[in-house]
Amino acid sequence: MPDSKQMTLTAAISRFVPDGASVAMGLAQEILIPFAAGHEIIRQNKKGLTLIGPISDILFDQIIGSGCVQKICAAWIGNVITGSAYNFRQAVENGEIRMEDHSNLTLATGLRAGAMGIPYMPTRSALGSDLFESNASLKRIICPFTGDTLTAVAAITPDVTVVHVQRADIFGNAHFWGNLGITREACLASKQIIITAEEIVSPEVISSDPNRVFTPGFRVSAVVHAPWGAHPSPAPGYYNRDHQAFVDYQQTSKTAVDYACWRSRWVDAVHGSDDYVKLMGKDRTNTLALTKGVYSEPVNYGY
Amino acid sequence: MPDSKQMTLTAAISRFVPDGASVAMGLAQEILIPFAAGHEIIRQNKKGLTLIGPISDILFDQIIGSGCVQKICAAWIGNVITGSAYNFRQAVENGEIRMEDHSNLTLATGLRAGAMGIPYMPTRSALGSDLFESNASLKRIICPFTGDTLTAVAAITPDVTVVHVQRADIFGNAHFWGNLGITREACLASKQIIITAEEIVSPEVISSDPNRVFTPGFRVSAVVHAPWGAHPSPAPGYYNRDHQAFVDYQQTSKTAVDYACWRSRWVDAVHGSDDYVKLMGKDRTNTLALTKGVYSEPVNYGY
Amino acid sequence: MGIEKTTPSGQVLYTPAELMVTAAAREIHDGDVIFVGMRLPLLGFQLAKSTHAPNAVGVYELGIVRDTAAPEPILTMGDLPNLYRSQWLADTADVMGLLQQGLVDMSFIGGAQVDRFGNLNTSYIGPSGRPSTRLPGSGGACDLACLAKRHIIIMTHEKRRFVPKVDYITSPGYGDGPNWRKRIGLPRGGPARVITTLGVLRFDSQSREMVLASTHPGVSIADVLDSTGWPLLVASDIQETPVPTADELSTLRQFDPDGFWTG
Amino acid sequence: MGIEKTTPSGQVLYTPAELMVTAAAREIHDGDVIFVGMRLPLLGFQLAKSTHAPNAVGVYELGIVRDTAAPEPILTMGDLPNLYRSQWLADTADVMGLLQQGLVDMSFIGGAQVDRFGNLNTSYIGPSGRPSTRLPGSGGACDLACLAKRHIIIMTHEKRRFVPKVDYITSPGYGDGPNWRKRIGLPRGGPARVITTLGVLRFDSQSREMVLASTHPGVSIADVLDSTGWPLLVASDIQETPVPTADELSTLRQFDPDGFWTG
Repeated sequence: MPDSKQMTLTAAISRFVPDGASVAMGLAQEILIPFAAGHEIIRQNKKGLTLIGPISDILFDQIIGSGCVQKICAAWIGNVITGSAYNFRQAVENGEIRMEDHSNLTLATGLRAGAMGIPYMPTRSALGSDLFESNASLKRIICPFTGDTLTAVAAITPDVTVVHVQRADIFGNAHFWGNLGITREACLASKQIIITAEEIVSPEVISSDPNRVFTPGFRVSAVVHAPWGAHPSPAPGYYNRDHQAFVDYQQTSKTAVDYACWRSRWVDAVHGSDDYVKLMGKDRTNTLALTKGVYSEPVNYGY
Repeated sequence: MPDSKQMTLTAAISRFVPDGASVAMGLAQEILIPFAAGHEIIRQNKKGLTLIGPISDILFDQIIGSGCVQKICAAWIGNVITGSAYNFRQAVENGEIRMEDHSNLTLATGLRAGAMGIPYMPTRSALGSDLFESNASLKRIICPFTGDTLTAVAAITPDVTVVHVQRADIFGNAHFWGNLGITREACLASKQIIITAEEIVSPEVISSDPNRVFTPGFRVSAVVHAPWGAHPSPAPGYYNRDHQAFVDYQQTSKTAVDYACWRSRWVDAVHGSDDYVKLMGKDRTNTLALTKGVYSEPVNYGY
Repeated sequence: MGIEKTTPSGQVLYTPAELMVTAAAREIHDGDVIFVGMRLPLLGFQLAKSTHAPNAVGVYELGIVRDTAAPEPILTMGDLPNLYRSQWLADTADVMGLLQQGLVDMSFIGGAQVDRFGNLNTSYIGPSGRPSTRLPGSGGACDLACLAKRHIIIMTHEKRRFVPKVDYITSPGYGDGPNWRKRIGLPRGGPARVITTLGVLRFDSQSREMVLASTHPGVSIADVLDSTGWPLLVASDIQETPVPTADELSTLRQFDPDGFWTG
Repeated sequence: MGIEKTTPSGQVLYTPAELMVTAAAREIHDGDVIFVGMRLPLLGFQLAKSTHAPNAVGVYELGIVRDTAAPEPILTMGDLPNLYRSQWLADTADVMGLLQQGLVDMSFIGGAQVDRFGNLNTSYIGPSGRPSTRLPGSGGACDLACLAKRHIIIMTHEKRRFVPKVDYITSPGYGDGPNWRKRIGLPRGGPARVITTLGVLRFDSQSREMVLASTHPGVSIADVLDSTGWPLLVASDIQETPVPTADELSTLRQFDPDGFWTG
């Protein structure tokens, strides 16, 4: 029997997200964004991180606002339903963070190259764009078969990928459902993987459906029980998106003072998911609960 | 409401597998090999086909034996538990078919390039091998970032991919479980897709679990009800592998006369799955039935 | 200057955003495969599916394919009703593969700056090394502009946004004019329409330059020219943008009952 | 010439295949990630998992990762017991990605022809354009030989198979000797052992040439030299291959009760 990988969020972030690490997060784009893990990164005051992700939907803005970040490798950084994110804007405009500008496809291509263990992969995207100007990991190449001009995207291999999922066992085996985004690629390409999960379940639950496993458990470094760990983003099977929280964040992050106030309330004052759920309040958790269900038709893996 | 795509196996093969087509089959390697569809290709006496697949486990040998094939694009052609396949050997040795020799990874890489819509993809495999000698779709290239020598694999885009699955609806939406092999890539890379299925189910069964769908239904051309359509290969959830049938095939395909006899009994005399199941016999179908089951833990896709 | 959206008695008939969404939805043909972007396009697809294009298929960059409208209003493409009974939940790379192969008929993208050849900027105002304003970036927009068979731009029409030359090309249009896309290696596509708060523009098939094709009700040609940073070409057959029908409006309002996007 | 496998009274102690599978299993260290190939390696992995390497992880090219032995005997890696409660069912490209990244400690491959530098041929006897014999081909063998940290070759030991130079390199060994793998761009790896019906061979760390390291019980060095198509080097510390223990044999026979592979 292998050893348990379950630990506290504090231990997982402390051990597997050193200062200066490249960290991939928010890989399924708008769902299952690992906010709880991101907030722990802020509480631990990490420095010099490179954040990797397609669209960050306020998580990156929050981490940038606390001064943890030196570089962003992403396609879109903002607040999906309101637009720009202020900490990010200011940090770039002040020259405090470096950018590696991707599109969603070039980022997916770079992570897929990392996952496949090859140093680059071509795409037909980005040609004619100025992404080449603000991203040295893109180069124009010629196809050896067709002569076509293509964009080569250098492999991206994060030091650590943080994924929030619905359920995991203590050995790192986990189920993910919903749109996957670039979750699979980022995990496969990554040196370490931290899983935060709505529920910790028995290994038999996970092994009942190996097709729903998104990355092999033997490569996972840490498993953390983090209910509501994706809030305010949605968690399929658990809770809906909290639109109001995204709207509120935009209002409460316009200035450094606003942000400090937001951080004090939603990050610094929180120690563990119990605190967080209490802070959310019953009305809010009730509003976000699923009201209409549809369960997957079972399949048989017998012999 | 879209139109039904359900049709007979005869109609599907007649309409979507023209003479000279490139046909990808047997993509999950040892499971869910579309034998029923392959036998229909033989009955319709198709000519000049290119067969694409990783390891064919006797299906390709059967189609080659009937003179339908002009070219093979594969990594391994034989009988997994017995070794060489005689029709294939003789056809290559007599110069009757052309080879494009792949490894499993170069084939997966070529189909993944096709699926991604790019003209090639690199791999670190095959360097130093003689695959380059018998496969013009492999070229040595230099990585524009690292300077490493790599193998470029040209994209593979089959005219048609034939997949046997567990369950499908009449609109082309289908569930596949078990190891995937290169099924997803081949379907995405292919111009047409024929699905043969153990069961035709209501659309609600499939849409209850969109993560188990392996290729989007809007791209599927034909859906065929074909129970036992993967026999003698195994179908997860339905039946085990019929090892004896593979052993028997080796014995009954050593000469042209042996093969003609096998074909007459197992292909020409069969018109539809009822005939086939009768030919298998109750003892055999009972022996292959699943005796130990484990059902996937459900997941909720509600809101 | 403004769009006529009230009756003489002051009752709201439609909002500018509703007019824009409706114009966008009408660009979707039945059976089209549409790559659906953030914000207004979410509604445009829902509207088209529910009216004239019931067989359109929606592809979403986060790894969703849908052939039905979402059963409840959604504000983002990742809202759970948009996953419910979808046709396929998959990897971003899988759906981007459909796009890159050329299987996507049309896409919609927004922009902060656009130039006369339809090049879009959503990244930097000023030099990218030290910008005066940092915008959110490409998301999937660059990919859609490069790889869809055609794409439609949806924008607020202001002089500071309609500029002679964008500071940074996030999403390529026709570059510097004829043959540019082919020359730099793009396999297909280009912008087909620009739907703005003032009118609808298309691109000349020869010069690839933007041409004003229709103005919204209550907007004059002069209004549009004043809001454009270069001498804008005007179509000889310029028309008024058709207004939403009552049916379109009532359908649209089911998908955005609180007017979050269209209020 | 033959392996001693019977007692004086004629009772079978172990078969040649059982000795080979046991020798292969013993190369697996606890915690190793093993890329498991067709046939004998299937059994070698099951045996190692059930004896000295309970934490070994098995990766199978058709898209399976297992951290437990299959609950029933299997003849092919796609047999349903090998899917049952596996750790991961995925794409071939996903598991090949683990291999290509360098995360696989060891793999096993078979061959029809091998040369002194461990290059393997499973494709063509004679020229590939018009071969005298066509063999099944690479399968995943070329990938495993190129990309695992080390690989082990399992073969029948015959002069026609152990040739000075293979007709076709399906799966690269050390090419023409020192530094060849690095020179042609392979990122790592190379054959570590050749387990044959007569003995076990390793490769000299300098010259990369095959060296006879042990002979199976009842096999003489001369037997091996006679069955090898070049002047084979013999280790100064040559030993007898350790025989399977009773525990190994009884475990192994649970996984191949009918002796399909090991009879």
